[in-house]
Amino acid sequence: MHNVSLPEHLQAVAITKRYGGVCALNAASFSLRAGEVHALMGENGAGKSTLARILAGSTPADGGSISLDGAPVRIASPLDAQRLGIGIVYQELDLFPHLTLAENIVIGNLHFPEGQWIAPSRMRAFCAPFLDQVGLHMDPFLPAAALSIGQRQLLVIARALSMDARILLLDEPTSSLFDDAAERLFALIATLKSRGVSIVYVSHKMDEIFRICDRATVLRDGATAGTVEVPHTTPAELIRLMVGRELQLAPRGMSSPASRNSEEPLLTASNLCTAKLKNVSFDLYRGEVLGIAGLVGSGRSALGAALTGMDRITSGTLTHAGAIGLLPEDRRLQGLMMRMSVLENATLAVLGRLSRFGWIRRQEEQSELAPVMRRLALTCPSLAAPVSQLSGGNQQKVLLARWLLRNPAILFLDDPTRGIDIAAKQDIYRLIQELAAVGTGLILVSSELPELLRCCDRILVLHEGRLAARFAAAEATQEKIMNAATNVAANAAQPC
Amino acid sequence: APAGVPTGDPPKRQFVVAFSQANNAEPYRAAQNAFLTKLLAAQPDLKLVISDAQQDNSKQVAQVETFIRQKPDLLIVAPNERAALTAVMGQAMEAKIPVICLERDILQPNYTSYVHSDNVAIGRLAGQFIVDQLTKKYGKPRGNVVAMRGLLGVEGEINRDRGAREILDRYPEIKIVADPVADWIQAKAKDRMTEVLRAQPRIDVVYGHNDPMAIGAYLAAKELGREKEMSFVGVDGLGGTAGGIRKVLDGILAATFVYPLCVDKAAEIALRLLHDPGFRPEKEYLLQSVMVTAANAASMYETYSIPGML
Amino acid sequence: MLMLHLPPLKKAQRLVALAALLLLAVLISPTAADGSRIFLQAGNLTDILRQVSLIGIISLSMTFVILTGGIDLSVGSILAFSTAVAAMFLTRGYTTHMAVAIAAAVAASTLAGLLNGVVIATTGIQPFIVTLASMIGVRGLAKWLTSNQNIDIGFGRDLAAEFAAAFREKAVVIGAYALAAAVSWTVLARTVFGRHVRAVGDNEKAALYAGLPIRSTKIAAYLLSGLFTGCAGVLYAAENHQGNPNAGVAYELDAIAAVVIGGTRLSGGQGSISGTIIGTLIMGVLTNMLRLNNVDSNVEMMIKAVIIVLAVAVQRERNTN
Amino acid sequence: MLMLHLPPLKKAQRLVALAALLLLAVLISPTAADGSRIFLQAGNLTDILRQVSLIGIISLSMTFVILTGGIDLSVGSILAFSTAVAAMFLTRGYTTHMAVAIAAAVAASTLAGLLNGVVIATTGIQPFIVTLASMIGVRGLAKWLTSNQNIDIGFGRDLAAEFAAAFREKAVVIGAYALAAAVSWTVLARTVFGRHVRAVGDNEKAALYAGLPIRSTKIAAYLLSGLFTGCAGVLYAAENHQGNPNAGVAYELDAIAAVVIGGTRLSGGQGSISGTIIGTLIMGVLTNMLRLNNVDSNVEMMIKAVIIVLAVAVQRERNTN
Ligand SMILES: Nc1ncnc2c1ncn2[C@@H]1O[C@H](COP(=O)(O)OP(=O)(O)OP(=O)(O)O)[C@@H](O)[C@H]1O
Ligand SMILES: Nc1ncnc2c1ncn2[C@@H]1O[C@H](COP(=O)(O)OP(=O)(O)OP(=O)(O)O)[C@@H](O)[C@H]1O
Ligand SMILES: [Mg+2]
Ligand SMILES: [Mg+2]
Repeated sequence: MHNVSLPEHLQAVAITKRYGGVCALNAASFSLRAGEVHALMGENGAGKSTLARILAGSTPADGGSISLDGAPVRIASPLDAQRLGIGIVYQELDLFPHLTLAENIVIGNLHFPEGQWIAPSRMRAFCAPFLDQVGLHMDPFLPAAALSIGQRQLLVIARALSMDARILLLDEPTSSLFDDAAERLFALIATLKSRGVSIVYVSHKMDEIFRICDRATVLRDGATAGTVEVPHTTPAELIRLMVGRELQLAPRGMSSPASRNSEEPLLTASNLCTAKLKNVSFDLYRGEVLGIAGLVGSGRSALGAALTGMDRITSGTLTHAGAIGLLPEDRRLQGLMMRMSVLENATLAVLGRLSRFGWIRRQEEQSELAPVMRRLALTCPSLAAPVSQLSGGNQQKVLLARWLLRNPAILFLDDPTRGIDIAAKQDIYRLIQELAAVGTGLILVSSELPELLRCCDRILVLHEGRLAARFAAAEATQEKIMNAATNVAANAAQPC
Repeated sequence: APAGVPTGDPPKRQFVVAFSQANNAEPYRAAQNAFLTKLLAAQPDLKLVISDAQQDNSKQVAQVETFIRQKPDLLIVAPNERAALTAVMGQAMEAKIPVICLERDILQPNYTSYVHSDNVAIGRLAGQFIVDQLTKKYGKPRGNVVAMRGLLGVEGEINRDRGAREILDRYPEIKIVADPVADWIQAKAKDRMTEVLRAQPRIDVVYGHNDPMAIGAYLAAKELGREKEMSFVGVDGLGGTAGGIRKVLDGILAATFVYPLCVDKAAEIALRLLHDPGFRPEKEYLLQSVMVTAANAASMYETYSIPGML
Repeated sequence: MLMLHLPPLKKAQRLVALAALLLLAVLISPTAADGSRIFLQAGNLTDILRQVSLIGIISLSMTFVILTGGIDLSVGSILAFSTAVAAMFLTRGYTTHMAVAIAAAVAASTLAGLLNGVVIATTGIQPFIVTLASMIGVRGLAKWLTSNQNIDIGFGRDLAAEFAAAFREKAVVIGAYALAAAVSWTVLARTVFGRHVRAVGDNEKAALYAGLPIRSTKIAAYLLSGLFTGCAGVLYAAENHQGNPNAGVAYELDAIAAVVIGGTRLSGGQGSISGTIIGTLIMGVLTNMLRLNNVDSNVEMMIKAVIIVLAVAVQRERNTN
Repeated sequence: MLMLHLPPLKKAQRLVALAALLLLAVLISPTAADGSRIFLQAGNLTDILRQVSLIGIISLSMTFVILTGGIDLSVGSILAFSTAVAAMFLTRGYTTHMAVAIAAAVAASTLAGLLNGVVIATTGIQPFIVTLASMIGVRGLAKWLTSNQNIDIGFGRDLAAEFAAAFREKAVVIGAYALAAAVSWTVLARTVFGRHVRAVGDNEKAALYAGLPIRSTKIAAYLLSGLFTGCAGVLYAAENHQGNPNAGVAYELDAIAAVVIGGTRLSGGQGSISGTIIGTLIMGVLTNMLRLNNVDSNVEMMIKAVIIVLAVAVQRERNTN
């Protein structure tokens, strides 16, 4: 596939953006051809989202120029971008929780011309096909707050589709999507591409890049490290461009399940029911990594909420030996105190131990954190920097540090690698292994099947709040898990 | 007849007197309420209900409206502001409820009787007292006066100020060197007086438009050790330990001027109206102020202190 | 259709709080000479409506302001300003048409609201501070303008008196409130502006990303607050027969209370006009009930405190299930 | 060391606002007979400190409340309640030790704060509503307790007079403020509680996931508010020689203004004690400056409005860069 002859559709040259002392983009350049899917890659904090936001008109650039089909354009606001045919799915999933799904789609949407008056029936008619395309089969007049994070991701994709863009910027659109929803998106992308829509695809998921992208541009420290034709490159090459060195992918290590049968389980759930779960039963043993798979909204997060007492258990029993820690799936909303420092965020859950009569022992606070930071390879300008200034990967590590300091017997990790770059992912995988090795019981929720297969000893599959299947790591395959998650097996079992 | 049921007389009628008070936060108003309660408690056939408008015209109009729904036998109104209450007091009259208006003239004579005092006259009395004080001090009317003003725009503030200035303006050597606004409030008067004391090296008299402000000014002067340099004059002359008369007795105020509570007269009219169908009260009763100085403070304290009050 | 984002149950709970209070008011109402319950007399019920109308109108526009994530502390002062301007025009021969006086008062108030909005939208200073400043400043302006005096409106046959006679009518006042409520409901529920108001308060960053006119939406909300408060000021002037630069002290608290009791989130994005109306009525019925029973004013305050908390608790209790 | 989350520049900007105001105050200060600037007299400077001390103390604890994402509208009423209780104990022979009277007043106020906190933390009703209710209710209680009367503290040799003489001393009042400021700073900066306060206000959901004691943190913040306000009430009683159930009206606005002018976010999570102190001083210097120059009280209000906005704008201007 040599597309060299194709004209450059969109060209951004020498884009620069500073945030205070941080240089988010440093003369980065990027070009997009008509009808291609172009991956934008780079480590956390490389500047991908910043570039996407500048192209979408929601962040003003400090310098550089953008041209469309050879003519220079000024994109000073999101509406300018819309008029130029540029649509975007933001990484942060910023939507309006108290507006309805339909309102979230039509608000500020130039392709849904409204006068001053609202017409609900027209809104419904306009939104229905897009909600259908992304597979969000819900009442369009439900508030967005009722959606799980994965469903929110589908909603913002539906909004972007409704804008009928010639250029679509997708900033980690599958970070919380499970395989079937992701598949649906890939199909959508193929359709759009065939219609001549150009797509910028930001992702940390290497397999996706190789499946759907034509070219890839890699950003490193705010500058363009290179653009490659995807069919002519390898993951290793891309990683080298991203991190500037070869990255040793850690091999999978298994805990030894041999001793398990002789041992008491760390945690036993039998017939657990909550508002969102039905009759879930399982055991967790010392040193085990238990994976949880399931579609968007299948109740994976609900399981964490049940185990940690956030949701009321309506029937069934839960016994566990030792404290349960929960790393929440949404680090911005449920995890971090954005205005507080790295240090303060990390030690928040263990202040009891780091204080005497209510006084914080600041020396010990720092000295306890230091080894954990090294273990996590957490980098930050200073311990006193507010976490809002950190990249996504490092923010996640701060949260992990909070739980490592706490050192619970059982740790529930809800999608810990969401939106995290390859290097950081490796750090987290390594950490999971280390924790398991010292006997911590781990429950790992992930939207990426390869990740589950790589890290877990056993995998449970949830479907609509029920346990649909359980596999030992050795016998699990992506296909088997997908079948269970989509309930194909159950349907097949029904005599017709 | 069964035992316990009085024979002969029909059961005695129970009268309800409603009192719409502008607010119960000022000591003067609180004293009015307490005094009226005391006076009417002596009447077994009479029930007094009091509402508190918290210095808000709309609240007071609403409260009078609610009273009209209840059809009391008599309504006493101490209007927060005159124009605001005029119409609703007219409604009460139309509903055949006798209305006694206290202290503030309203725009139309929508009352059965109007009981009041005269703030301009009080201001003049205070002004004359100040002139006499200064003359005694310097041999002729000269000196520096500080006027501590209440909430601007309120009738009492305007007229107590006007009356005093009428007198003081006749003497070119008497200067009003500062007239800060303390909104009737003692704590504010103390702060405002502190600033005046910083700026004014010599002050002879402080004229507070009410006693609490005069006392606040005294506290400020005392803090700077200058309370002996000047004398303090107030208005209101309430009885009780917290009142101005007591402060004259204690030698803190040189004088205070009794602003009559008016409720004693109102109670007198009310009782006669209720008990004597033939009684036609005067349309207006003007009550005189009394000057309280060290000379008569002890006896005035007896007269104006309401038993059971502080 | 409207307020689709509010689960229908919530509205019902709000009505439950009001209904419970009404029931209590009926039960404990004193009786008139003819044995009827005074609370239920048509005259008393319309009294309540008239008495809440001014705060009611202000709390309608306050709902918009709070929905954008703001607050307007200056309404009491703006009301006073409006009464003063209206009375000055009416009594000082500036005009011979009462419409001109009304327009002047409303325009002046709207301008004050506009100023609030422009400062908030362009400087990004917290609305609490900006409107606190204008609460102080506009009060000073009103008092300075009138030299601290009330401007009385007489009962004669002049322009001012005719104005007062026309606009203090119960039907006119209640009608004005009803009209303002209908307009507010429609604007919030049915117009794109209303949606923008809710969106800006819900998630300002998302509003920025969606290219919504954040500034003009905010400015319009404060302008509306000035406009409605100006109208309330005109009614106040008629009802109280005066322009009063000291009027409306602490009205902002009453208006905000009605909004919040009505279920609107103080941090913005979630709320409804119907809730605010119910909140306003709860406060009005409560006051009337306690006054009708001649509760001692200090005890009244204590009871009020408890009932306010209970009324809001009733709404929440079932929510959380 | 402390307030690591605030960029150091911000603090400097706050000081710039105060410094600019001080400079202005010096420049326009009237001169005394000896040609010295009255504003700069030691007496005047300490006057300012004494005058801001009460609101200053209240705004310190208000900072904690606002940091948790709450607000306390009841402080004015609680102050009045405290003055009333103190004066009752002092003048009615309940005790012969002034410490008992002080303890009673402070305990009563703390209890009121505790009640606020418990209702807010357990029912989840918005703090604005709960403390608005207790603003009304506690005022009613204080007035009911004293039958609306001021309780006078004389100048004799009795217990009450001795109390007033001791606690109205400028040095004592300013000292109390300084002590409260030091305690507040330390608690917010150095203790687990202080950190929890900021964490809860920053992200309550995250605090829940991190297993922080959200309820007890909130309760403690309102309790602290009651405690500090109670102490301010004791000082008020001494300074004004009276227990006054009508004291402290609108103090909540002054206290909140000081906090917000000091750079604390009204929605919680970000702010500092040093900022609040500067905010308090800005308001105090501003008032003193205008009063010393005998500015007409209405014009004073207008100027104040403008300067408040400017003082906050100075802090923001450089922020956004
Ligand atoms: N609003 C902002 N304020 C301050 N700094 C910012 C802001 N947005 C981004 N940055 C900084 O700019 C740099 C680039 O961030 P950006 O979000 O573009 O990275 P990214 O490549 O999208 O990372 P990720 O993979 O984590 O999404 C980072 O150092 C980030 O901390
Ligand atoms: N705040 C909410 N209000 C109402 N329903 C919700 C809410 N959050 C989740 N749900 C619903 O509860 C069910 C389980 O959600 P849960 O978050 O556990 O799913 P999940 O498997 O973790 O999905 P995701 O991948 O999207 O995080 C879903 O049907 C979802 O729609
Ligand atoms: Mg990004
Ligand atoms: Mg989930």
